[in-house]
Amino acid sequence: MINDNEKIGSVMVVGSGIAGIQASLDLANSGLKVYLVEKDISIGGVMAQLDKTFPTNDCSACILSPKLVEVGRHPNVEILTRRTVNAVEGEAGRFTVRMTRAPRFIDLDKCTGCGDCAKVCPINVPSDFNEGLSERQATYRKFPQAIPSGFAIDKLGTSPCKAACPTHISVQGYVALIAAGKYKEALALVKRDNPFPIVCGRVCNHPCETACMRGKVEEPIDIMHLKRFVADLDLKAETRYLPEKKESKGKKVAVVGAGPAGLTCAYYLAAEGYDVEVFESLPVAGGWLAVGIPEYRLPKDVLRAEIGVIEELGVKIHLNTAVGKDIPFGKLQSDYDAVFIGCGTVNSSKLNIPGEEMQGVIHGVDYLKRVNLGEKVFLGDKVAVVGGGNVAMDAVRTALRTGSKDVFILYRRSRAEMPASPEEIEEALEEGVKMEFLVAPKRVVGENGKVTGVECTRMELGEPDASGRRRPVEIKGSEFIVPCDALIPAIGQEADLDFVPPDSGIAINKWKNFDVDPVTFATTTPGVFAGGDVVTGPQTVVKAVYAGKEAAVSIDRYLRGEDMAAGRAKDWTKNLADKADVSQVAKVPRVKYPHLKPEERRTNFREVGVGFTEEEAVAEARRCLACGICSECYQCVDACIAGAINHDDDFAEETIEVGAVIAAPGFEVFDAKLRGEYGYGIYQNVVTSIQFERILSASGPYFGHVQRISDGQEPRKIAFIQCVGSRDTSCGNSWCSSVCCMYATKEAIIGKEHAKGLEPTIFFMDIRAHGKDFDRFVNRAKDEYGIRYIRSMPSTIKELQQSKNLLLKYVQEDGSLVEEEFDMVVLSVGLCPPSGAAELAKALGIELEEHGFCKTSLENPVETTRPGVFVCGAFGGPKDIPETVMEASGAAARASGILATRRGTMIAEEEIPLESDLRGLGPRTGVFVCHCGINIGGVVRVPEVVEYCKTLPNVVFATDNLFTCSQDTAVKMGEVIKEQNLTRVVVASCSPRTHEGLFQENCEKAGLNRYLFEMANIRDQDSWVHMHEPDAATEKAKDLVRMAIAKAQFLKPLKPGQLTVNHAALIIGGGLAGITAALSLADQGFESYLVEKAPVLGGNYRKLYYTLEGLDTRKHLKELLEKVQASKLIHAYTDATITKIDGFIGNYKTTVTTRDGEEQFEHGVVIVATGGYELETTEYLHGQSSQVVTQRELERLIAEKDDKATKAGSITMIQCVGSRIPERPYCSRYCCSEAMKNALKLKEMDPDREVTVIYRDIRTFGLKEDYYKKARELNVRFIRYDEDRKPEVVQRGDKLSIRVFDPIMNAPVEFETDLLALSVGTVPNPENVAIGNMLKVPTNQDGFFLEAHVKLRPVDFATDGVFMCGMAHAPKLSEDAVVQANAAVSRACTILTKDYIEAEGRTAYVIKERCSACGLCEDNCPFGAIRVNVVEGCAEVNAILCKGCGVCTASCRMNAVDLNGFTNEEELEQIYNI
Amino acid sequence: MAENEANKEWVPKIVAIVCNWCTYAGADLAGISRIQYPPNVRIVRVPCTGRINPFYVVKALQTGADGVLVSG
Amino acid sequence: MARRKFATLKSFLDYIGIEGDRTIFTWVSASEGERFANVIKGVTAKVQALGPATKLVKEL
Amino acid sequence: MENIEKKLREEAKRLLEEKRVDALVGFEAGTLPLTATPCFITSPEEADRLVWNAFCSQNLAKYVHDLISQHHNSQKRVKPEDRKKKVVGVVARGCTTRSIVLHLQERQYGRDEVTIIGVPCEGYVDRKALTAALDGADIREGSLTGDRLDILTAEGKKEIPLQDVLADNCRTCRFNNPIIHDVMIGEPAPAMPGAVQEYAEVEEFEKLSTEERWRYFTKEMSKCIRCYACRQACPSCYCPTCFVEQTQPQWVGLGEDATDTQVFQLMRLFHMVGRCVDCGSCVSVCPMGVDLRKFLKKLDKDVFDFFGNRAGVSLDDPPPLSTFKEDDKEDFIYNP
Repeated sequence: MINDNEKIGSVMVVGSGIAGIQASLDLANSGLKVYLVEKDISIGGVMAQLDKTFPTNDCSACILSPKLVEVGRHPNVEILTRRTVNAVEGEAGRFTVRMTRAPRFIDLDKCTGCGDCAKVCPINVPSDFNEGLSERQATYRKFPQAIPSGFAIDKLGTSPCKAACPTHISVQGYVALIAAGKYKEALALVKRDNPFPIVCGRVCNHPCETACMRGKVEEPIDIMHLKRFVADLDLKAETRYLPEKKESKGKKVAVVGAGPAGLTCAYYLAAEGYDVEVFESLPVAGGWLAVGIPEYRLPKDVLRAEIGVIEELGVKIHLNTAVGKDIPFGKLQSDYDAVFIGCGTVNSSKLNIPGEEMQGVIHGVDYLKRVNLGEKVFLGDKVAVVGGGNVAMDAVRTALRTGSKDVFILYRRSRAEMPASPEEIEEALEEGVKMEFLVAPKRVVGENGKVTGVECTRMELGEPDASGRRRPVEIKGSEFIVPCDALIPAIGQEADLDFVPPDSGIAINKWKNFDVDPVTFATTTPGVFAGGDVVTGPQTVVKAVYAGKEAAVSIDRYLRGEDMAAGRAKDWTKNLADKADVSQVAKVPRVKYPHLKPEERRTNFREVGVGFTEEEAVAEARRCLACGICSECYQCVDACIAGAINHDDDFAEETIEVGAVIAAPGFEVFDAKLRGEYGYGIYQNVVTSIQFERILSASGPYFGHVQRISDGQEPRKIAFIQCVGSRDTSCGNSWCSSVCCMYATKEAIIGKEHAKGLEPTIFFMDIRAHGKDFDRFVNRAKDEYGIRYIRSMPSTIKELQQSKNLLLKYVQEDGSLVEEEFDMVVLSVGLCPPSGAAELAKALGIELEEHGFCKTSLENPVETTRPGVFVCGAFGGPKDIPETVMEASGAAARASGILATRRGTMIAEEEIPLESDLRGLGPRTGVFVCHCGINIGGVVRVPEVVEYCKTLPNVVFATDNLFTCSQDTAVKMGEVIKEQNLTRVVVASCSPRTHEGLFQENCEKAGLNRYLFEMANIRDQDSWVHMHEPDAATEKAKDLVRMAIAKAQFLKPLKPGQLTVNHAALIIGGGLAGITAALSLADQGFESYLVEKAPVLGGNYRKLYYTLEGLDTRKHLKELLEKVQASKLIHAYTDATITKIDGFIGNYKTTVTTRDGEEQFEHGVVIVATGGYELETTEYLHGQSSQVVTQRELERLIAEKDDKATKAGSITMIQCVGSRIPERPYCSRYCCSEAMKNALKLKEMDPDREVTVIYRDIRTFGLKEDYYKKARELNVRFIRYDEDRKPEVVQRGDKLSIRVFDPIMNAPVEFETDLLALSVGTVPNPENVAIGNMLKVPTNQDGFFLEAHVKLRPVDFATDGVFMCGMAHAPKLSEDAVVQANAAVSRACTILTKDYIEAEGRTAYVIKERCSACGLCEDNCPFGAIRVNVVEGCAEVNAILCKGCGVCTASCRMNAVDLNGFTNEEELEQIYNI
Repeated sequence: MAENEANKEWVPKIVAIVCNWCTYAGADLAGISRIQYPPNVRIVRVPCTGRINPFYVVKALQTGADGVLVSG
Repeated sequence: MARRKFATLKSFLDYIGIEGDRTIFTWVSASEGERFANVIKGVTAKVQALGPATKLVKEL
Repeated sequence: MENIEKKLREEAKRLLEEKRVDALVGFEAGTLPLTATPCFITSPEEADRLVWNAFCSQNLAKYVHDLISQHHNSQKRVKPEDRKKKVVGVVARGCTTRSIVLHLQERQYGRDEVTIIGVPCEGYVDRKALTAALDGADIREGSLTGDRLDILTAEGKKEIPLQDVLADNCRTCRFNNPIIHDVMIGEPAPAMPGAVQEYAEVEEFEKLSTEERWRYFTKEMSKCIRCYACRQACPSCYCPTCFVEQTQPQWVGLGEDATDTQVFQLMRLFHMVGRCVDCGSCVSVCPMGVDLRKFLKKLDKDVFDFFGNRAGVSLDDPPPLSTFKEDDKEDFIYNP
């Protein structure tokens, strides 16, 4: 153990569902720094997805949201999203945590959460939040109330198409934009990286399509022609797209060669603001595009139009100007600030065979150039073209079009090796071109110097060469002659570099190409750059474009004097989004690209490809699989006025130091597809319970309308199938998921409330309603809502073809088989260990139990196998929300117990300046009206509102801001407050629910009391909801601001009251819960007074010997008591009664009477741990027959090896004795586990003895289910009974005779037993009501204490400063009591760790002279915060307890109570100003 | 302009007095979800439905509101 | 309590002759954006049908 | 009746003699014929002044509240341990005890601060009705015999059946015997026959059209001269500062604007939700004869219909606006 002063006063909480949130809040509120680590983009977990919560049917979002906001704004909590923990090193008190941050791509500091990015995002993906029932964008927020409220972008990596494209255009991006009908945007996106979409939309070799993942399904997307589609639209548009041109930089760049490389370089430099001149030796611009590619592939006018755009951008092209001849290269170097050479490869490679000089041999390049420049060239009827590349194809097809009849290709390899693009080969074949493969020319044959044929030799394929293609090897003696009139060798080109003087210093390599830097394209001479074919040898257009573009970046940097290479080298083969399994993707055939028919085209130069229609283009674009998720279309970048988007965001490694770790990663929902017989994923109307939860949600995919997936119709009959993926060894999940019975009941009830005609049926094995008030809920479902429960598991589901209804087959309890039709089926899927549990456990250094949940300690379920690392929530086993919340607080208590001495060391208190003196100033109001980018300003005429404000009374200043929430506006606001001497600030922007606190802080920092601030919500409640009514929205904005200003004049500076806190606690009850609480408090360094009315501590725990899981409870209790004894901080009183409790939070005074007399002590909080009692019963001969004992007595008999137990040949247990009956309609939760525990012990002693359990439902929830399973395996007999058919017990001599109706036999059974154990439930402590009265806290209808909120505040009372734990709350197991006691301590610590408690500022106050002390306020106040002072004859507010709800104010006829911040005067003034 | 106004359908002026935690949040959510509704309602926010003095309704009517909505 | 107060108020206002549709009471939860919009639409339509308020209105 | 009066005086004398009350509020004969006025007695000798008859109209709970409040206020400046308790005795019929119950519920004074001498009641004479029955003639002499009033005016003698001039609230009174008492004088009175039709008038009014109801309301309110006599008489109106007189904010305009009067009355009436015991005090003191009961009775009816509650009829019932039930009326909630 390390020293206290080496410990770190911070805790890392991993996972941010309700468990993580609660733990964080408790820790942060008791002075520790918290890192809340989440792998997803926002916090909230599964609870955020739920519609309502059982058993109160509170709206889940409503109760969760305030917690989200609190944790989001908490100064001591740092939320770290998209983090994965890799390792935790060190020991309890001081850990080093290493983690990885995944990119979010949106800067949370800048994002305002406006959602403009999502609006323009063209990518739709299934919404994980809505469980795939609706779609969301790639740019998204999980749900509107999410915290952090900023958006994120989902990327799986670079889409293969983008990576494969040499220019790295966001291919997926423009395809998506086309699918979304955003053609202009698509074109602009292309032009970011390639200024030749018209060209590349026609003649590209499109490596993108080769990489396209669609190709693995059937055929790749026709990307090239989609590009042509948008390029052609632009071509035909009235105004062509031009990029934004930056201001002139006053520098000149020369470009040699007007081919794709040169023009690209020119284009991007011109856009950057450079003066660019291009020198071209040919009479046309375009280089190879103009003189190489035939008209029928790339029409000249189209090319001219593309180049025209470049000229329009300001690029000057000098044609017929050969560098080296017409202008010396040196002059370029001297006259221009930089030079780019992109002159291509203009010389043909020679065949180097005899006869090549003969007439009729014309090299491909020269041939195409001549034809393209308009010369009529006829080569004769029979033309042979040598080569397999695109030039060969172009030559051969041009020959056809210039009148030759019989044209063919001679290629030395096979078709598979041909480098020409497949469609060109295909088109050539269509046009009647013949192809000879595996032939190589040896000699040109001719007469009179004129070609008559070519002698060839046959080849065969040998070993692969450097290019990976198999090398052709000559077959000796296979020569033959091919007759022809002309021979066109088209086997390659070379560069002409003669224009570069040798003294230029530009290095030229052995292939006669320029040597350039592969990243910057800089030559060895500063200021001279080169790219394209002249560097690479003959290559594709798109590579040339890439070179030109990259060189432009380098030239720009060079001219600015920046490092040219910095940050540019990128490995595009890394992080590819090509791992997806596409085997399940439905096939959609590629849209056929329309061509002219061969007979229409083969003899002319009309363009072969016709181009997609809009319909075809969209259909083709929709085939895209969106491999990368985000398409990097950059629409969001343009849309985000705040500039928050960063597509270059990347993974990062981080290290933090913490004193303790809490693991709260939650659970994973069972994958229902694993239970194939239910047809999930195949039958549309079979959904999971979590999907149904979203269906029910008002903010879900169907806005709360219950409907079927197949047809959107409201279902009538709906079946819930329980235990899907729970209690099911067939899929390895033997555990019970604990929550499904309840949530199914809830979903059935809510479903029925949403759709009145709904007839829900729940198919189940046992109803497990083992929580507080759960049985009541189920009873209501049955009795009030008529929900049908059938004890059976359907064996199969079949879908009926027409109706898509579902036919369920199931066996009733009596064995009869039933088939029943349902409209919809909901699978109640279970809770599984979270995905990545194993990795997390490894990183945290903790162990998992056999099912993959976290292994926890028997004494305290929040402890893991590693000291200092704690667990809470479903990671430790399936559980519901209240238990999760209790564990979260319990874990927080354990963590803060270690770090108690280091509280406050890691948190920084912010200095708040003194408030300015406002006396005599009156209301001087400053108004700030927010544009919120275009969110408000796009609808409401903000300047008009500002002008209007200036006309209103008390307004001395009004202005508008782009983003009022931004940091710079905060600074400005502070300055204005001081300069203008403002005494009131009004902000008209978004919702005060999210932003009031922020603006109030701004005021506070400027010395203005934070309560002199008011907001008008002109976004969420105006511009966003009246988007098409700018006039009305503007008027409304004026009204709302006027109302706010009117209210503001009455605002008063408020000073929240402070109250000192006594740091001790009173614990009422010295059972397990009370003892645990006292010890836990002592860990935290706080004193406690433990008051027990019995003569000894221990309570019910004294009666136990062991737990189901095997803990020796006697030993455990002994240890605990020794610790209590040893602790100086615990003052235990036994045989003691509390006679009086005075005071309230922070300041209590309690009187205790013991044998030694009366004693008084002071304390700051109260923990109620009054426990419960075993029910006393006379049922089933208890008290009459010595053979009838309670389960607890049986435990004693077993543990003490009493003959009664050891000698009994047969033992019977009856469950639910006195429980779940009308007068006690609750379950005692532990009895089934206790029965299992004793049954197993009995069987362990003697496997042959007869053990029978007569039960109503077996409720061995969670991981306890394994023990039930084991009991069945050991032949413990289980007989079920109904409430109205209880077993009968009769004494027959020395035996007991038991008669019970067995529903499986469908007949009564009767048997004899030696010993009968009754599982009697728990009854509340009868003193609860009296103690409740002393503390002014309520008990529920069963007599247990009533918590502040059954879901999220299970150990708190509505009255601050009072907490509960153990069976005072409800019947529970010992380990639950331990957790809850720690939880109560954690909650108490949020008060005890403070020296002062701050009241809310907006609390009620009494105007004494108006008060008649009628007490209506006191009756109405839900917090006990206002009381009539009888002596004074008027009411008094306890500002510490007051929550500012104002119920007292509205109930007071005398208007003697008013509410600060919402006074009658302020509210009426708003009404007067509507 | 005047003619236009005369032709315009009469739009009622409605005061909505709403609870901060429920309806006000619901109204924010309508905004976040961009659900459109008529622009004639002016919301007065109170911390809780219990805060609403019944006389506010009467005073709103006296002030000239054509309708008053109280929503918790 | 609030519910009781408003139940009585609405009934009483109606009794003295102020049309019931002028004072409307409802619930909208934090997750019911759609419902809020529908309430506003519904209330507007109801009040629109009644025409401008004249009763109890103070002329200024 | 004489018998009751006799017993009443004996009881009053005894209470004063035994110092079980410090002061006693009752009725004495008025200076005019057929009248009675409230009186305060503090010595046993004064007990013989007390009367109990059909002319005792006011709700004496108002005086009880005033006396005890004054005393409480006077004690505020005294140290708590030196404060003195004062017990006020009151002669109380059904409605008076209902007001006392209400005061007790509203913690205006302790049960030990008031001693209730319960008396049975069969209704009191509505002065306005009597005047009307006599066509406005001044009463020179008069006596009540059984159910008959014998009256001598300038016009001559006239016999009027008591039934004809009983106050409206008395005719339909459901609680004409004390709800609580310390001493009960005489036998409980028989139930009032009109009680079963308590809400008949309200029901009739409800049947009118909205516009007819509004016309009636405005007509009645237009009579009001804002003299606040109703408020002064009402035992439930005990606010230290009435909202009408409050500033910051000012709730109601003080001028002669008709809507301000309507709003004033509306607000005062609404303060009576679950608190009007239908004693008729406000009606009997109103100089302009505003039909306040038409509206008060509606509130009474609604509270009973909606929450099953009647003002001041049980010490155990919590005030209806301080509590709620799960199954409270919900049909007024709008659902789009």
